[in-house]
Amino acid sequence: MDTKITVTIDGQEVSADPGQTILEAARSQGIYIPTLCHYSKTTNVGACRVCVVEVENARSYVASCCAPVTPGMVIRTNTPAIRAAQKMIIELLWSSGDHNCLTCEQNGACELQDLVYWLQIDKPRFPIEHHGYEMDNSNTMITRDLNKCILCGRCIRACNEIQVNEVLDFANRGSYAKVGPAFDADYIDSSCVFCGECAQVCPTGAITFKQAKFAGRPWELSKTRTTCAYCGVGCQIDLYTKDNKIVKVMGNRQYGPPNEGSLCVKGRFGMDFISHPDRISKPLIRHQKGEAFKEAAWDEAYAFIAQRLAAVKKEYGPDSIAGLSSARCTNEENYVFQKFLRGGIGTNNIDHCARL
Amino acid sequence: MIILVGTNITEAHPVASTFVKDAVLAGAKLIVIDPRRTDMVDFAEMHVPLKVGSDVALINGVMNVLIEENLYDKKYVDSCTEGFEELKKKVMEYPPERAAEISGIPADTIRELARKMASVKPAMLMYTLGITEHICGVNNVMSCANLQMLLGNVGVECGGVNPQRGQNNVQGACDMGALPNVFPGYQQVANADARAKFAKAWNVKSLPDKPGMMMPTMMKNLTTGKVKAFYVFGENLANTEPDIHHVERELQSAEFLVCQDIFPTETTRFAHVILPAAAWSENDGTFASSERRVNRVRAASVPPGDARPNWWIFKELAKRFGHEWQSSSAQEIWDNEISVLAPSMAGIKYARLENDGLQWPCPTEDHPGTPTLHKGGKFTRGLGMLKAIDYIPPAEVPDQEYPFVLSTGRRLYHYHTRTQTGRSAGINDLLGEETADISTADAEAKGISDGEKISVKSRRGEVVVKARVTKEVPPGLVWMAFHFREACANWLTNPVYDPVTQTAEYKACAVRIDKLR
Amino acid sequence: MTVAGLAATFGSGAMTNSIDELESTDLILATGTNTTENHPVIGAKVKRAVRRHGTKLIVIDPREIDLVKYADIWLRQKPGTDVAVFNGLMNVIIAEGLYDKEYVAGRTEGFEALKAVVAKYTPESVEKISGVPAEDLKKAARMYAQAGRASIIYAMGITQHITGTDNVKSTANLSMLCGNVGIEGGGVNPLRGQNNVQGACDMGALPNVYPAYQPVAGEDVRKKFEAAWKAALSPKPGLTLMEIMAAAGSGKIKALYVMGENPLLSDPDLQHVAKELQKLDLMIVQDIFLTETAQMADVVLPACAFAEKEGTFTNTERRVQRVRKALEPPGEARADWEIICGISSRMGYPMTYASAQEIFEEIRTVTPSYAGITYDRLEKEGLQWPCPTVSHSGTKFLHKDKFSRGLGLFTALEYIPPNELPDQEYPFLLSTGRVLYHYHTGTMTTRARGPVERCPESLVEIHPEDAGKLGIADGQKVRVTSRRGTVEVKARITEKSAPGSIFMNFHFTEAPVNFLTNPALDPTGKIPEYKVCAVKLEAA
Amino acid sequence: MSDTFILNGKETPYTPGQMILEAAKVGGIEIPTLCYLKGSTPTGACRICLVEVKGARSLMAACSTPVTPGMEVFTETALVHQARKLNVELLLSSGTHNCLTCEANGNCRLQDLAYFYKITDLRFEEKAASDIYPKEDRNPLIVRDFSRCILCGRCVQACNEVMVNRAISQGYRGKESKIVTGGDLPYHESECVFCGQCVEVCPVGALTEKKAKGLGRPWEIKKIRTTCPYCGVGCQQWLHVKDGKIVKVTAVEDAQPNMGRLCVKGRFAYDFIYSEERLKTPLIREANGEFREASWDEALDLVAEKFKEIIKKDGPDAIAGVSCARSINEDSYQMQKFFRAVIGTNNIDHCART
Repeated sequence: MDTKITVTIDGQEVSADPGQTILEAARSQGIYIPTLCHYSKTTNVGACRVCVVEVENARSYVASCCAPVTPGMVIRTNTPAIRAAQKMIIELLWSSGDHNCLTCEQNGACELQDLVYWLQIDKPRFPIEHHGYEMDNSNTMITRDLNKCILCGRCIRACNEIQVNEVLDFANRGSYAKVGPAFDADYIDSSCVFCGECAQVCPTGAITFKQAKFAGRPWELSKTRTTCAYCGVGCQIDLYTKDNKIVKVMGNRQYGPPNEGSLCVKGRFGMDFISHPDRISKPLIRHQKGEAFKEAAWDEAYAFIAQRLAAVKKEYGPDSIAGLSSARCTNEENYVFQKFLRGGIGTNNIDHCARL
Repeated sequence: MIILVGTNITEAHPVASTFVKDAVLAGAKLIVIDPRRTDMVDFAEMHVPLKVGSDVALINGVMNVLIEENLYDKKYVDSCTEGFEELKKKVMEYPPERAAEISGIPADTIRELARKMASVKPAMLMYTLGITEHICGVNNVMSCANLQMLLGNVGVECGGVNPQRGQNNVQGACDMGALPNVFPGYQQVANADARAKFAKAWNVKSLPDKPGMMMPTMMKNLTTGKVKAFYVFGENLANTEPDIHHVERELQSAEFLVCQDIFPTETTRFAHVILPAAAWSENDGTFASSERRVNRVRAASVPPGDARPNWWIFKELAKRFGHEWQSSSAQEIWDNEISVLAPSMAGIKYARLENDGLQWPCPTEDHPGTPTLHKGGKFTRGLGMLKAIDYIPPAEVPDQEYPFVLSTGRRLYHYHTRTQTGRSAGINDLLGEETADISTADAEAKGISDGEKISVKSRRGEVVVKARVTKEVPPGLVWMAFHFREACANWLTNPVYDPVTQTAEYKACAVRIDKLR
Repeated sequence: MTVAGLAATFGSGAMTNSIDELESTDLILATGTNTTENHPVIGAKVKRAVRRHGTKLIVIDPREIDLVKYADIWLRQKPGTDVAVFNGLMNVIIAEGLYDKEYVAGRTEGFEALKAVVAKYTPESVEKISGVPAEDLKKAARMYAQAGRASIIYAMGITQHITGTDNVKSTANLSMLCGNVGIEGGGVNPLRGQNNVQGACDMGALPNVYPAYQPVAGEDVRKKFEAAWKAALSPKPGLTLMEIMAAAGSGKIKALYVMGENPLLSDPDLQHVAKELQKLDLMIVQDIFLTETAQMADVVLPACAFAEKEGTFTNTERRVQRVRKALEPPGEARADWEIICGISSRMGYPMTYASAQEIFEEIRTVTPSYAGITYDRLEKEGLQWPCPTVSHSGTKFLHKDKFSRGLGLFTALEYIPPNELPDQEYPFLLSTGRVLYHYHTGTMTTRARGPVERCPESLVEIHPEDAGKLGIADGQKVRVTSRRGTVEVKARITEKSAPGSIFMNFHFTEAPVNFLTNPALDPTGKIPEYKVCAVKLEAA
Repeated sequence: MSDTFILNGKETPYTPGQMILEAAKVGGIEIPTLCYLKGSTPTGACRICLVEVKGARSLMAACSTPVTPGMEVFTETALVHQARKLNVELLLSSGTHNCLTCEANGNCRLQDLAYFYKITDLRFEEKAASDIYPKEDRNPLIVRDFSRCILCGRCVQACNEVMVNRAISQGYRGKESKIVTGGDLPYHESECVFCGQCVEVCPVGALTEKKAKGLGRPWEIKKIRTTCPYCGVGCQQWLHVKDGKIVKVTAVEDAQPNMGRLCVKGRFAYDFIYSEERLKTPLIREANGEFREASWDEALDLVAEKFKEIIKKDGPDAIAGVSCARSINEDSYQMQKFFRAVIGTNNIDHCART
């Protein structure tokens, strides 16, 4: 069993696990170190260098996401020099592309913007590079605007290390570097399966949810955590809604199991059905076989059913009635339904599609 | 029409002033009666710069004209008031010429003023401490009331006599019975029924029937030994009360002084125990504004350290006397006690205060509250009482040794003794120190230039303060505020009081000013 | 099927272990599960385990699914030969002495009988039945037995056979043989197809059990529920879904109440089902859309979708999780529980719950495995049953130290071929299942822009060899016919399925594959054999 | 009744003299605007509220066009949409409107409109930095960033028509246009009394609160309604709170008594509560005259004991108390109850007189 080691962070003695990074050790103490490329459960790559800290006796600043703590290490996270370095890094990232939030869907949920605000940067010192990349608007789900990409590589690691779909990678080098599927294809022409993980992890507006565009700014949305309605994994999802419509769906990363923040294409992009015009919104009754449905009030429908079921039960006995419950309804509903058939009707003819 | 008397509204109640200014822009007429040329004069049709403390004489003069020239609202006076004959008799002793002599306002101007006032209806009269902070404060208030009743302006929308309260919850403190003679809702302690009701509600055998001391009496009695223990909750008496040297001696002589506050103040220096309280934004509760509106106050942050809500402190203290008080939140105190015990607030419950608050009287839970009191000339006491009032000069008037009148008040950027505004970033940058405002004429005569440090001295003390040479003050007047400790006007002010309310005469005392060597 | 198979073997029918454990176990055996398409988030975990943790992966599947890319060994058996394959694996393990003798001796019973039967299934004989090369089988057997902790995951590829229950029991046999049940990272793990299959079973939406699998035939159990529900209860187990359909056809069932299911697209031999349903006096359907089934109903009641109501789902790893209301329902739609209560009350059996939470509180009192779960406790993460008390932290994996039924039961099983195999007239073997972009009968996903963009219509997967023989080009319409019906659908030429086998999904009402499927049932689990039937194929 | 007009095809009542914008609002149609300020003279400056009026030769500004009987108004036609979008785009080119460094990000009407009209690129070139007046932030409270100013004039209206402080006005002409104080002086050298109403009404990031800078974006903030702790007017305020800290105070719009207005103290003098000088623990004076920290129990026990002693020796009237005219009603109530019911004296008063 490894024993704890002691390091000093911002003058505070901190006990850390060997092998822990400086970033982890600091965060466990509630010390804030900004990050951009870091994404938990993926490899630390030290790409953005926003997480730099001073380590006594080190020759240069250290990227805290990659550097493990060593016994007796003396670390400073908040010196003026570190802040100046972070400002420089953020200003460089800012100038590396088109980061005007006015026309960015990610405005209000952008980690680059957060850091510009946090560091109180007024204007970038460097000229803005205009790449002129074309937008990938090829599909209805994910929009890519590489002009807003800061090459942090999170999408790549999400695709390869979290979802293991192995679609995204870096291409080219230096200032021509960009991320994308093989052969720089559009998403729709690639092996992408549209889990949307890349858009969920993107810290800027480079990869965004297309259907959420112009559907509401982050601060106008309400968030409700719920359980996905598709397969039996029970992914924890956050529904972002506005004006009684779902704007986007994100995996809930706050709590671990079962999905630890990941989703699949159905959970992510398969929620349109809820506000589909085909939804039934009123009870429908067919008074005679062969007739068309007529809209009815609830009371009428209840009365119709109760009277008809009672008649069947009276004439043929309770076992002439059967109920199919639903593997998509909640536990409470399944419970109530079987209780109704067993307690209310008096039959055990209750089953559901468990076998499908 | 709006009549402002003794109120520098743009500085003391800036938001209220915007509504007055809006009204003027929309065509309302404005009359400003104030010794100083306040900002509102810019908007006024008429400015009446009366001598400090001559309000009764001036108003009597105006009423003389109104009656003489038959300009008053006879119908209203007949049907809604009593005491007109006595009033008339008294007012007849103040022909404009006499009033002019006392107030320094020419007789013709007084006539013009009276005619103007009578020409527009309704007219709203607003006053603040310029009226009340005199030994004749009550008389001043009653004079204002006389005037408005005579003009038929009481009990109508956009009329009335409207004091603006100086502190945010003066109204509420009064409503709550933080007064020596009344229980919450102005129920007299001398009234046996009221006492019985409260004794039952508070679960005690009896309650004292004798009205208690007012604050100046309390303080005086600290030195006589009649008051041994003094409990000061949230007030900085060592800065706010006149004649600080004397006040400090009084506080010093308290056998046991308890202070409950959010900051150490000049007063807490004398305490034996200091209890740290939660501040405004750390409390849930209610304020009552000048217009009797009960508004919600909500907690937005947590108190520092061990500081606690004031109501909790009192509850805990009561427990040590064997009293177990039930209510354990401001809401419970209000909903279960105050609104149950004070009939005028019976209809006010927290649930109803979510939005714009409610104005008492609000006797039942379906009552919408009362924006205008005395509506239709119906006074709380039945008929409005017109009172004959005589002019009394201020207790201390200029003489050879102290040839200037000192008047005091507040400035826009600060509040009271600056415990709050002095600790808010940026506000001090806007106004960082006290000044003595003097007229250009006096400055010239004394060879004082703007910004120069001068000495201001009264029979009670002396302060060294920057001179601010301004057209706002008339010759012979020195004007100061009490926001800053060092140059606080209260080192100089005169501890004499209105006999009824024991309000001190902050607005008038005699001083001299001298250039420093 | 799962409940029948695992309950008989272990005493409890559910995923024995947790999803989370897959990522760090030593070996995963995936059989009859196209995980990356049907449970993509679990699929990612399997891939992550392989790529990032060095976990070994054995895939046993007739189709060349995505996971094959990640597998150390792929055993491509003929559809429906699973029992033989598993017997073959066990044959090797026992013959080579690789099984966990201590575990078998201490925690199981029935080993000798098993040993006797599997002895017949030598790798060579299994190769003949299943087409799996004997050498590969041996390699896989050794790899599984020597892996340390090994987890088996399976889905409908195992259960949707007339031998579904046997298949499930076979996986259990193998797992127990190597001491993998009751340890972290091991177990037999059915991946449930629908979001709340587990919960519906747990809640007693099954004809033979009350909530928490308490048998309706049990006298004490029935008394308990009669007291709790204040009603007289029938001691006779009811009919299963397919039996209900048949009984409707024979006139024994007069009224059918369907809550949120669409049997008219999901059940096998649909045309027959439709005829059966037609005979009902009364059919009530409660759903969010006017499904194929709803269109046949006498009364249709509009229900809330999951995002419009409060409640709980129980996922495949027995985790009870909250469902929360994020939206207002359209029009007058109501939550299903509310509708049921409304009708029940009108039938003289009042149910007056004010909220889903109130129902859950009642559930706790009659469902021992849920007794310790409360809505408050579910605020953050869900809880995995059994959770008998409010201080219990839930159960990550089952059967630790002891099986629910005491000893684990080995079942000696013989291979039985599928009910209908290709012949001259119907020379192709049809297997059915799902695709990544859709769900079940498509009511939800065919109304979502993204999934429809990716997969707008049904496809039949045909091997290039067969396509060549029949002269069918990619994208061409083909006619698929079985003894029960015909559908037309576009061809997708792919090597995913073996020559002679074709694959279709059941998501699209336009190409209802269940016109073709065989309603032959597993005798215990009553699950139809969706995975194997005989069809013929021609260009349309 | 005769006073109706046709709004998007629906007969809608109005009051004579009402502008289209106001009448439409009453009729349930919200017409977007940047410059309109309720209660002041409409200026028609921003041209966002354009509507189509049947028979009119061009689109009309709804804020300054009075309704006439039977007038037919369309607020959502393609033409209207197009014109409004164009005007938003033109406004976007009036300065530098990158929200990345704007304190108003998330609370900006121009940004709202750009989003609503789905503007994805800037069609017109932004004003050159050299043509923009330098930022003014030398005063302690208000930052004036002219690169964000769209010259809508709401601040001028608020200053002159609402607060009537008459400190600012529209100055210069054409390209040189600027909102100026008298003599174009910085705020703190001008007539400005720092009521901050100009900041309150600024629809963009041209006028922002210096003290709030960097303390939290609108979406990180919770708004809590309360009553101002200063004079007796009882202004209704929103406390903008992030992580339990007040970062800014604004007025509650349309609420009695202040109807969306505040003064310098109400708006800017809230941070005293965070002063380090706050009393944080009970203090008891030692024999040597110095205070020492004490627990609540100790302090309250001491007070109770001393009071009991005095009551016993000198009677309850030897104790007097002054309540606080700034604290909440419930506190004053508790105190007078304590004095009357527990101590047994009516010696309870407060500073009502100052």
